[in-house]
Amino acid sequence: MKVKIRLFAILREKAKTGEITKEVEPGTTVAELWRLLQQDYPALDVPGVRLLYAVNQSYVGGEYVLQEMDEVVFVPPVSGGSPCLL
Amino acid sequence: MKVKIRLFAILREKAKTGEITKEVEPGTTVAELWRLLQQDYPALDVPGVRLLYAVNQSYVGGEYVLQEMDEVVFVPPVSGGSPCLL
Amino acid sequence: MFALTEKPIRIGELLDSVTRPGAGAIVTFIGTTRDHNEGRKVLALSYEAYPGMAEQELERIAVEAKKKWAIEEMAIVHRTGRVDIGQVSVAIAVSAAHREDAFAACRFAIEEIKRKVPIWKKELFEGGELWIGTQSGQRFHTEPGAEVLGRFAPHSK
Amino acid sequence: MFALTEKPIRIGELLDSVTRPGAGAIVTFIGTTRDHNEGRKVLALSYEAYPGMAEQELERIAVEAKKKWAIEEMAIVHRTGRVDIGQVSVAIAVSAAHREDAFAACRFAIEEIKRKVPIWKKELFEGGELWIGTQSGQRFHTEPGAEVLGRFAPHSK
Repeated sequence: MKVKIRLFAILREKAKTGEITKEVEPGTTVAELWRLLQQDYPALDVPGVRLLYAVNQSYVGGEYVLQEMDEVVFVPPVSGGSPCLL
Repeated sequence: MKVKIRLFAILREKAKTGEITKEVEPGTTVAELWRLLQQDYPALDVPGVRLLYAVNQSYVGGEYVLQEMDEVVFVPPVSGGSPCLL
Repeated sequence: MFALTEKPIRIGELLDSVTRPGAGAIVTFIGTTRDHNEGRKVLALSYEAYPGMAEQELERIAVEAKKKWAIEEMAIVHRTGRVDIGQVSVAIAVSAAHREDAFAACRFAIEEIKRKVPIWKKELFEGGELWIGTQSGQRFHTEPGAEVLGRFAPHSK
Repeated sequence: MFALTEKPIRIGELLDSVTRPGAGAIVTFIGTTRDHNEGRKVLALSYEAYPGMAEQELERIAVEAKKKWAIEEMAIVHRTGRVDIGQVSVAIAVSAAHREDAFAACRFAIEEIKRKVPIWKKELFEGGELWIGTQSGQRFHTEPGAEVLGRFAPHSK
Protein backbone atom coordinates (compact mmCIF):
# COMPACT_ATOMS: atom_id res chain seq x y z
CA MET A 1 0.00 0.00 0.00
CA LYS A 2 1.39 3.37 -1.01
CA VAL A 3 1.17 6.72 0.77
CA LYS A 4 2.42 10.09 -0.34
CA ILE A 5 4.49 12.10 2.12
CA ARG A 6 5.12 15.81 1.71
CA LEU A 7 7.83 17.57 3.66
CA PHE A 8 8.03 21.30 4.34
CA ALA A 9 10.41 23.80 5.90
CA ILE A 10 13.07 22.31 8.16
CA LEU A 11 12.02 18.73 7.33
CA ARG A 12 12.23 19.37 3.59
CA GLU A 13 15.69 20.84 4.00
CA LYS A 14 16.90 18.04 6.26
CA ALA A 15 15.59 15.28 3.98
CA LYS A 16 16.68 17.20 0.88
CA THR A 17 13.33 16.38 -0.73
CA GLY A 18 9.79 17.66 -0.54
CA GLU A 19 7.93 14.59 -1.64
CA ILE A 20 8.32 10.89 -0.90
CA THR A 21 6.14 7.97 -1.93
CA LYS A 22 6.42 5.12 0.52
CA GLU A 23 5.18 1.54 0.62
CA VAL A 24 3.67 0.64 4.03
CA GLU A 25 1.87 -2.35 5.54
CA PRO A 26 -1.90 -1.99 5.90
CA GLY A 27 -2.69 -0.95 9.50
CA THR A 28 0.33 1.32 9.83
CA THR A 29 -0.41 4.44 11.88
CA VAL A 30 0.83 7.90 10.99
CA ALA A 31 3.07 7.93 14.09
CA GLU A 32 4.62 4.64 12.98
CA LEU A 33 5.15 6.07 9.50
CA TRP A 34 7.14 8.90 11.04
CA ARG A 35 9.47 6.42 12.76
CA LEU A 36 9.84 4.42 9.55
CA LEU A 37 10.65 7.62 7.69
CA GLN A 38 13.31 8.54 10.22
CA GLN A 39 14.98 5.19 9.53
CA ASP A 40 15.07 6.04 5.81
CA TYR A 41 16.20 9.63 6.48
CA PRO A 42 18.26 9.81 9.68
CA ALA A 43 18.66 13.58 9.08
CA LEU A 44 14.99 13.97 10.07
CA ASP A 45 15.87 13.20 13.65
CA VAL A 46 15.89 16.89 14.62
CA PRO A 47 16.24 17.30 18.38
CA GLY A 48 13.77 19.34 20.41
CA VAL A 49 11.09 19.74 17.78
CA ARG A 50 7.51 18.62 18.17
CA LEU A 51 5.41 17.55 15.24
CA LEU A 52 1.80 17.53 14.31
CA TYR A 53 0.39 15.08 11.79
CA ALA A 54 -1.84 16.04 8.89
CA VAL A 55 -3.50 13.60 6.54
CA ASN A 56 -5.30 14.80 3.42
CA GLN A 57 -5.02 18.39 4.64
CA SER A 58 -6.49 17.89 8.11
CA TYR A 59 -4.79 17.39 11.45
CA VAL A 60 -5.04 13.87 12.84
CA GLY A 61 -3.78 12.10 15.95
CA GLY A 62 -0.76 9.81 15.84
CA GLU A 63 -3.03 6.76 16.07
CA TYR A 64 -4.60 7.49 12.65
CA VAL A 65 -4.41 4.36 10.46
CA LEU A 66 -3.14 5.12 6.98
CA GLN A 67 -5.19 4.45 3.88
CA GLU A 68 -4.04 3.84 0.33
CA MET A 69 -2.77 7.04 -1.34
CA ASP A 70 -3.19 9.22 1.77
CA GLU A 71 -1.28 12.49 1.58
CA VAL A 72 0.68 12.74 4.81
CA VAL A 73 2.37 15.88 6.11
CA PHE A 74 4.51 16.04 9.20
CA VAL A 75 4.05 19.55 10.52
CA PRO A 76 6.99 21.09 12.36
CA PRO A 77 6.34 24.17 14.56
CA VAL A 78 4.46 26.80 12.55
CA SER A 79 5.32 30.45 12.09
CA GLY A 80 4.48 31.65 15.58
CA GLY A 81 7.58 30.10 16.95
CA SER A 82 5.49 29.20 19.94
CA PRO A 83 4.56 25.72 21.10
CA CYS A 84 3.37 23.57 18.26
CA LEU A 85 0.25 22.09 19.74
CA LEU A 86 -3.11 21.42 18.21
CA MET B 1 -13.44 92.12 30.59
CA LYS B 2 -14.21 90.18 27.44
CA VAL B 3 -14.12 86.44 26.73
CA LYS B 4 -14.75 84.58 23.52
CA ILE B 5 -17.17 81.67 23.63
CA ARG B 6 -17.34 79.06 20.88
CA LEU B 7 -20.26 76.70 20.58
CA PHE B 8 -20.27 73.38 18.75
CA ALA B 9 -22.71 70.67 17.78
CA ILE B 10 -25.96 70.64 19.73
CA LEU B 11 -25.09 73.87 21.58
CA ARG B 12 -24.32 75.70 18.35
CA GLU B 13 -27.63 74.57 16.90
CA LYS B 14 -29.62 75.46 20.02
CA ALA B 15 -28.03 78.90 20.34
CA LYS B 16 -28.17 79.43 16.57
CA THR B 17 -24.64 80.81 16.69
CA GLY B 18 -21.13 79.38 16.91
CA GLU B 19 -19.34 82.31 18.45
CA ILE B 20 -20.24 84.79 21.18
CA THR B 21 -18.15 87.54 22.74
CA LYS B 22 -19.28 88.25 26.26
CA GLU B 23 -18.44 90.90 28.86
CA VAL B 24 -17.88 89.38 32.31
CA GLU B 25 -16.78 90.64 35.74
CA PRO B 26 -13.18 89.85 36.70
CA GLY B 27 -13.20 86.78 38.96
CA THR B 28 -15.99 85.02 37.06
CA THR B 29 -15.47 81.25 36.83
CA VAL B 30 -16.14 79.19 33.74
CA ALA B 31 -19.05 77.43 35.50
CA GLU B 32 -20.58 80.82 36.31
CA LEU B 33 -20.13 81.88 32.70
CA TRP B 34 -22.17 78.89 31.63
CA ARG B 35 -25.07 79.94 33.87
CA LEU B 36 -24.84 83.52 32.61
CA LEU B 37 -24.88 82.23 29.05
CA GLN B 38 -27.97 80.15 29.72
CA GLN B 39 -29.72 83.34 30.85
CA ASP B 40 -28.83 84.97 27.52
CA TYR B 41 -29.75 81.84 25.55
CA PRO B 42 -32.48 79.89 27.32
CA ALA B 43 -32.39 77.36 24.45
CA LEU B 44 -29.06 76.14 25.85
CA ASP B 45 -30.86 74.59 28.78
CA VAL B 46 -30.77 71.13 27.22
CA PRO B 47 -31.98 68.50 29.69
CA GLY B 48 -29.90 65.47 30.55
CA VAL B 49 -26.63 66.54 28.99
CA ARG B 50 -23.38 66.90 30.86
CA LEU B 51 -20.73 69.37 29.84
CA LEU B 52 -16.99 69.67 30.05
CA TYR B 53 -15.24 73.03 30.03
CA ALA B 54 -12.30 73.88 27.80
CA VAL B 55 -10.36 77.13 27.95
CA ASN B 56 -7.77 77.98 25.32
CA GLN B 57 -8.00 74.43 23.94
CA SER B 58 -7.46 72.56 27.20
CA TYR B 59 -9.96 71.03 29.60
CA VAL B 60 -10.37 72.91 32.88
CA GLY B 61 -12.50 72.47 35.99
CA GLY B 62 -15.60 74.59 36.59
CA GLU B 63 -13.73 76.64 39.17
CA TYR B 64 -11.33 78.05 36.56
CA VAL B 65 -11.27 81.88 36.81
CA LEU B 66 -11.60 83.52 33.42
CA GLN B 67 -8.92 85.80 32.02
CA GLU B 68 -9.25 88.58 29.45
CA MET B 69 -9.76 87.17 25.92
CA ASP B 70 -9.91 83.54 27.01
CA GLU B 71 -11.42 81.24 24.39
CA VAL B 72 -14.06 79.19 26.17
CA VAL B 73 -15.72 76.07 24.79
CA PHE B 74 -18.52 74.19 26.49
CA VAL B 75 -18.06 70.60 25.42
CA PRO B 76 -21.20 68.49 25.11
CA PRO B 77 -20.83 64.69 25.01
CA VAL B 78 -18.30 63.73 22.36
CA SER B 79 -18.70 61.22 19.53
CA GLY B 80 -18.63 58.08 21.62
CA GLY B 81 -22.11 58.66 22.82
CA SER B 82 -20.88 57.40 26.15
CA PRO B 83 -20.59 59.38 29.38
CA CYS B 84 -18.87 62.67 28.86
CA LEU B 85 -16.36 62.62 31.64
CA LEU B 86 -12.81 63.82 31.76
CA MET C 1 0.05 62.04 12.04
CA PHE C 2 -2.86 63.42 14.05
CA ALA C 3 -5.31 65.07 11.76
CA LEU C 4 -8.85 66.01 10.95
CA THR C 5 -9.93 65.77 7.35
CA GLU C 6 -13.01 66.51 5.29
CA LYS C 7 -11.88 64.07 2.60
CA PRO C 8 -11.98 60.25 2.57
CA ILE C 9 -9.33 58.78 4.85
CA ARG C 10 -6.52 56.93 3.06
CA ILE C 11 -5.56 53.94 5.15
CA GLY C 12 -2.41 53.32 3.11
CA GLU C 13 -0.95 56.68 4.10
CA LEU C 14 -1.80 56.05 7.72
CA LEU C 15 -0.05 52.67 7.65
CA ASP C 16 3.02 54.13 5.95
CA SER C 17 3.25 56.77 8.65
CA VAL C 18 3.63 54.15 11.41
CA THR C 19 5.73 51.57 9.55
CA ARG C 20 9.09 51.18 11.28
CA PRO C 21 11.96 48.72 10.81
CA GLY C 22 11.71 47.84 14.50
CA ALA C 23 7.99 47.05 14.33
CA GLY C 24 6.71 43.50 13.89
CA ALA C 25 3.04 44.39 14.28
CA ILE C 26 0.63 47.09 13.20
CA VAL C 27 -2.89 47.09 14.60
CA THR C 28 -5.48 49.41 13.13
CA PHE C 29 -8.94 50.39 14.19
CA ILE C 30 -11.27 51.76 11.55
CA GLY C 31 -14.64 53.18 12.47
CA THR C 32 -17.25 53.07 9.71
CA THR C 33 -20.80 54.34 9.45
CA ARG C 34 -23.18 51.52 10.31
CA ASP C 35 -26.62 51.34 8.72
CA HIS C 36 -28.45 50.84 12.00
CA ASN C 37 -28.28 52.09 15.56
CA GLU C 38 -30.58 51.32 18.47
CA GLY C 39 -33.40 50.35 16.15
CA ARG C 40 -33.03 53.34 13.86
CA LYS C 41 -32.23 53.08 10.16
CA VAL C 42 -29.15 55.25 9.80
CA LEU C 43 -28.59 57.17 6.54
CA ALA C 44 -25.27 58.84 7.37
CA LEU C 45 -23.27 60.34 10.20
CA SER C 46 -22.00 63.88 10.35
CA TYR C 47 -19.02 64.88 12.45
CA GLU C 48 -18.17 68.29 13.81
CA ALA C 49 -14.85 68.99 15.53
CA TYR C 50 -13.27 71.73 17.57
CA PRO C 51 -10.27 72.30 15.31
CA GLY C 52 -6.94 72.70 17.04
CA MET C 53 -8.00 71.17 20.31
CA ALA C 54 -9.20 67.97 18.63
CA GLU C 55 -5.81 67.28 16.98
CA GLN C 56 -4.04 68.20 20.20
CA GLU C 57 -6.14 65.73 22.18
CA LEU C 58 -5.46 63.03 19.59
CA GLU C 59 -1.74 63.58 19.96
CA ARG C 60 -2.08 63.56 23.74
CA ILE C 61 -3.61 60.09 23.51
CA ALA C 62 -0.52 58.89 21.63
CA VAL C 63 1.79 60.41 24.24
CA GLU C 64 -0.14 58.66 26.98
CA ALA C 65 -0.15 55.34 25.09
CA LYS C 66 3.62 55.52 24.62
CA LYS C 67 4.00 55.79 28.39
CA LYS C 68 1.85 52.74 28.96
CA TRP C 69 3.02 50.38 26.21
CA ALA C 70 6.15 49.69 24.20
CA ILE C 71 4.84 51.04 20.92
CA GLU C 72 6.81 52.50 18.05
CA GLU C 73 4.33 54.94 16.55
CA MET C 74 0.66 55.90 16.55
CA ALA C 75 -1.31 57.82 13.97
CA ILE C 76 -4.95 58.95 14.07
CA VAL C 77 -7.09 60.60 11.43
CA HIS C 78 -10.71 61.62 12.00
CA ARG C 79 -13.23 62.72 9.41
CA THR C 80 -15.39 65.79 9.73
CA GLY C 81 -18.58 66.43 7.81
CA ARG C 82 -20.91 63.83 6.34
CA VAL C 83 -19.78 60.19 6.29
CA ASP C 84 -21.99 57.77 4.38
CA ILE C 85 -22.71 54.11 5.21
CA GLY C 86 -19.59 51.96 4.99
CA GLN C 87 -17.29 54.98 4.81
CA VAL C 88 -14.49 55.53 7.31
CA SER C 89 -14.99 58.10 10.08
CA VAL C 90 -11.88 57.42 12.13
CA ALA C 91 -8.72 55.40 11.61
CA ILE C 92 -6.03 54.58 14.15
CA ALA C 93 -2.79 52.75 13.38
CA VAL C 94 -0.30 51.58 15.99
CA SER C 95 3.03 49.91 15.34
CA ALA C 96 5.02 47.99 17.93
CA ALA C 97 7.77 45.40 18.16
CA HIS C 98 5.22 42.96 19.61
CA ARG C 99 1.55 42.55 18.88
CA GLU C 100 0.34 42.62 22.49
CA ASP C 101 1.39 46.26 22.83
CA ALA C 102 -0.07 47.25 19.47
CA PHE C 103 -3.46 45.70 20.30
CA ALA C 104 -3.63 47.25 23.76
CA ALA C 105 -2.60 50.73 22.63
CA CYS C 106 -5.00 50.71 19.68
CA ARG C 107 -7.90 49.70 21.88
CA PHE C 108 -6.94 52.38 24.39
CA ALA C 109 -6.81 55.02 21.67
CA ILE C 110 -10.33 54.45 20.36
CA GLU C 111 -11.79 54.41 23.88
CA GLU C 112 -10.00 57.66 24.70
CA ILE C 113 -11.12 59.30 21.45
CA LYS C 114 -14.72 58.49 22.21
CA ARG C 115 -14.32 59.74 25.76
CA LYS C 116 -12.60 63.06 25.46
CA VAL C 117 -11.68 64.32 22.01
CA PRO C 118 -13.94 67.25 21.07
CA ILE C 119 -15.53 65.70 18.00
CA TRP C 120 -19.29 65.35 17.89
CA LYS C 121 -21.40 62.92 15.96
CA LYS C 122 -24.82 63.63 14.52
CA GLU C 123 -26.83 60.69 13.33
CA LEU C 124 -28.99 61.27 10.27
CA PHE C 125 -31.62 58.56 10.37
CA GLU C 126 -34.87 57.80 8.65
CA GLY C 127 -37.24 60.24 10.29
CA GLY C 128 -34.87 62.68 11.92
CA GLU C 129 -31.46 63.53 13.24
CA LEU C 130 -29.81 63.32 16.62
CA TRP C 131 -26.60 64.44 18.28
CA ILE C 132 -25.24 61.23 19.78
CA GLY C 133 -24.78 61.40 23.54
CA THR C 134 -27.28 64.18 24.02
CA GLN C 135 -30.57 62.37 23.63
CA SER C 136 -33.12 63.67 26.08
CA GLY C 137 -33.56 61.11 28.80
CA GLN C 138 -30.22 59.40 28.09
CA ARG C 139 -28.79 57.97 31.24
CA PHE C 140 -25.14 58.63 31.96
CA HIS C 141 -23.08 56.25 34.00
CA THR C 142 -20.53 57.78 36.30
CA GLU C 143 -17.19 56.05 36.26
CA PRO C 144 -15.46 55.70 39.62
CA GLY C 145 -13.17 58.66 40.18
CA ALA C 146 -14.49 60.58 37.21
CA GLU C 147 -15.31 64.19 37.82
CA VAL C 148 -18.54 65.60 36.54
CA LEU C 149 -17.52 69.04 35.44
CA GLY C 150 -20.88 70.40 34.57
CA ARG C 151 -24.42 69.49 33.69
CA PHE C 152 -27.41 71.27 32.44
CA ALA C 153 -30.29 69.20 33.65
CA PRO C 154 -33.05 71.70 34.51
CA HIS C 155 -33.53 70.26 37.99
CA SER C 156 -29.94 70.80 39.04
CA LYS C 157 -29.98 74.57 39.07
CA MET D 1 -10.86 36.08 1.42
CA PHE D 2 -8.43 33.48 2.77
CA ALA D 3 -5.36 33.40 0.62
CA LEU D 4 -1.65 32.85 0.29
CA THR D 5 0.25 35.16 -2.01
CA GLU D 6 3.78 35.58 -3.26
CA LYS D 7 3.13 39.25 -4.03
CA PRO D 8 2.92 42.24 -1.68
CA ILE D 9 -0.32 42.22 0.28
CA ARG D 10 -2.76 44.99 -0.61
CA ILE D 11 -4.44 46.15 2.56
CA GLY D 12 -7.03 48.16 0.65
CA GLU D 13 -8.40 45.04 -1.02
CA LEU D 14 -8.51 43.23 2.29
CA LEU D 15 -10.48 46.08 3.89
CA ASP D 16 -12.89 46.24 0.98
CA SER D 17 -13.55 42.53 1.32
CA VAL D 18 -14.81 42.92 4.91
CA THR D 19 -16.61 46.27 4.59
CA ARG D 20 -20.32 45.78 5.30
CA PRO D 21 -23.20 48.25 5.76
CA GLY D 22 -23.92 46.67 9.13
CA ALA D 23 -20.35 47.07 10.40
CA GLY D 24 -19.30 50.00 12.56
CA ALA D 25 -15.78 48.76 13.19
CA ILE D 26 -12.96 47.10 11.32
CA VAL D 27 -9.90 45.93 13.23
CA THR D 28 -6.84 44.80 11.33
CA PHE D 29 -3.66 43.09 12.36
CA ILE D 30 -0.66 43.43 10.10
CA GLY D 31 2.50 41.46 10.73
CA THR D 32 5.68 43.02 9.38
CA THR D 33 9.28 41.87 9.25
CA ARG D 34 11.12 43.35 12.24
CA ASP D 35 14.82 44.18 11.97
CA HIS D 36 15.73 42.40 15.18
CA ASN D 37 14.81 39.23 17.05
CA GLU D 38 16.26 37.84 20.25
CA GLY D 39 19.46 39.79 19.80
CA ARG D 40 19.91 38.87 16.15
CA LYS D 41 20.02 41.43 13.35
CA VAL D 42 17.31 40.21 10.98
CA LEU D 43 17.73 40.75 7.23
CA ALA D 44 14.47 39.22 6.02
CA LEU D 45 11.97 36.48 6.72
CA SER D 46 11.02 33.73 4.35
CA TYR D 47 7.69 31.93 4.58
CA GLU D 48 6.81 28.50 3.30
CA ALA D 49 3.24 27.19 3.35
CA TYR D 50 1.42 23.92 2.79
CA PRO D 51 -0.86 25.15 0.02
CA GLY D 52 -4.46 24.08 0.28
CA MET D 53 -4.36 23.15 3.93
CA ALA D 54 -3.06 26.58 4.92
CA GLU D 55 -5.98 28.44 3.32
CA GLN D 56 -8.40 25.88 4.71
CA GLU D 57 -7.06 26.40 8.23
CA LEU D 58 -7.31 30.17 7.80
CA GLU D 59 -10.94 29.84 6.83
CA ARG D 60 -11.54 27.51 9.74
CA ILE D 61 -10.29 30.22 12.09
CA ALA D 62 -12.90 32.60 10.68
CA VAL D 63 -15.65 30.00 11.13
CA GLU D 64 -14.60 29.52 14.73
CA ALA D 65 -14.41 33.27 15.36
CA LYS D 66 -17.92 33.75 13.99
CA LYS D 67 -19.19 31.25 16.53
CA LYS D 68 -17.50 33.11 19.37
CA TRP D 69 -18.15 36.74 18.47
CA ALA D 70 -20.74 38.78 16.62
CA ILE D 71 -18.57 39.63 13.65
CA GLU D 72 -19.65 40.42 10.13
CA GLU D 73 -16.69 39.21 8.11
CA MET D 74 -13.06 38.14 8.42
CA ALA D 75 -10.35 38.06 5.77
CA ILE D 76 -6.79 36.80 6.05
CA VAL D 77 -3.93 36.94 3.56
CA HIS D 78 -0.48 35.48 4.24
CA ARG D 79 2.67 35.98 2.23
CA THR D 80 4.94 33.20 1.10
CA GLY D 81 8.55 33.61 0.04
CA ARG D 82 10.93 36.35 1.11
CA VAL D 83 9.55 39.32 3.05
CA ASP D 84 11.95 42.20 3.64
CA ILE D 85 12.14 44.50 6.68
CA GLY D 86 9.00 46.57 7.10
CA GLN D 87 7.07 44.52 4.54
CA VAL D 88 3.81 42.80 5.39
CA SER D 89 3.83 39.05 6.00
CA VAL D 90 0.27 38.58 7.21
CA ALA D 91 -2.83 40.76 7.29
CA ILE D 92 -6.12 40.07 9.04
CA ALA D 93 -9.21 42.26 8.82
CA VAL D 94 -12.35 41.78 10.88
CA SER D 95 -15.54 43.78 10.61
CA ALA D 96 -18.27 43.86 13.25
CA ALA D 97 -21.20 45.98 14.34
CA HIS D 98 -19.31 46.79 17.55
CA ARG D 99 -15.61 47.26 18.15
CA GLU D 100 -15.32 44.87 21.11
CA ASP D 101 -16.10 41.90 18.88
CA ALA D 102 -13.79 43.06 16.10
CA PHE D 103 -10.85 43.48 18.49
CA ALA D 104 -11.40 40.12 20.19
CA ALA D 105 -11.82 38.18 16.96
CA CYS D 106 -8.79 39.80 15.33
CA ARG D 107 -6.60 38.98 18.30
CA PHE D 108 -7.93 35.42 18.31
CA ALA D 109 -7.15 35.05 14.60
CA ILE D 110 -3.49 35.99 14.83
CA GLU D 111 -2.94 33.73 17.85
CA GLU D 112 -4.59 30.83 16.03
CA ILE D 113 -2.59 31.44 12.85
CA LYS D 114 0.63 31.30 14.80
CA ARG D 115 -0.53 28.19 16.60
CA LYS D 116 -1.85 25.91 13.90
CA VAL D 117 -1.79 27.13 10.32
CA PRO D 118 0.86 25.20 8.34
CA ILE D 119 3.03 28.18 7.40
CA TRP D 120 6.66 28.17 8.43
CA LYS D 121 8.98 31.09 9.01
CA LYS D 122 12.66 31.12 8.32
CA GLU D 123 14.67 33.97 9.73
CA LEU D 124 17.55 35.21 7.60
CA PHE D 125 19.84 37.05 9.99
CA GLU D 126 23.34 38.41 9.95
CA GLY D 127 25.41 35.28 10.28
CA GLY D 128 22.94 32.58 9.39
CA GLU D 129 19.40 31.37 9.04
CA LEU D 130 16.96 29.61 11.28
CA TRP D 131 13.54 27.99 11.06
CA ILE D 132 11.59 29.70 13.82
CA GLY D 133 10.21 27.30 16.40
CA THR D 134 12.75 24.61 15.69
CA GLN D 135 15.83 25.97 17.36
CA SER D 136 17.77 23.20 19.02
CA GLY D 137 17.26 23.44 22.74
CA GLN D 138 14.08 25.47 22.47
CA ARG D 139 11.77 24.73 25.31
CA PHE D 140 8.14 24.10 24.56
CA HIS D 141 5.44 24.89 27.04
CA THR D 142 2.53 22.53 27.20
CA GLU D 143 -0.83 24.22 27.44
CA PRO D 144 -3.39 22.55 29.67
CA GLY D 145 -5.45 20.12 27.66
CA ALA D 146 -3.23 20.38 24.63
CA GLU D 147 -2.31 17.14 22.99
CA VAL D 148 1.24 16.53 21.97
CA LEU D 149 0.85 14.63 18.77
CA GLY D 150 4.40 13.77 18.14
CA ARG D 151 7.94 14.69 18.93
CA PHE D 152 11.32 13.77 17.67
CA ALA D 153 13.61 14.42 20.55
CA PRO D 154 16.28 11.70 20.33
CA HIS D 155 15.70 10.61 23.92
CA SER D 156 12.03 9.90 23.41
CA LYS D 157 12.41 6.99 21.06
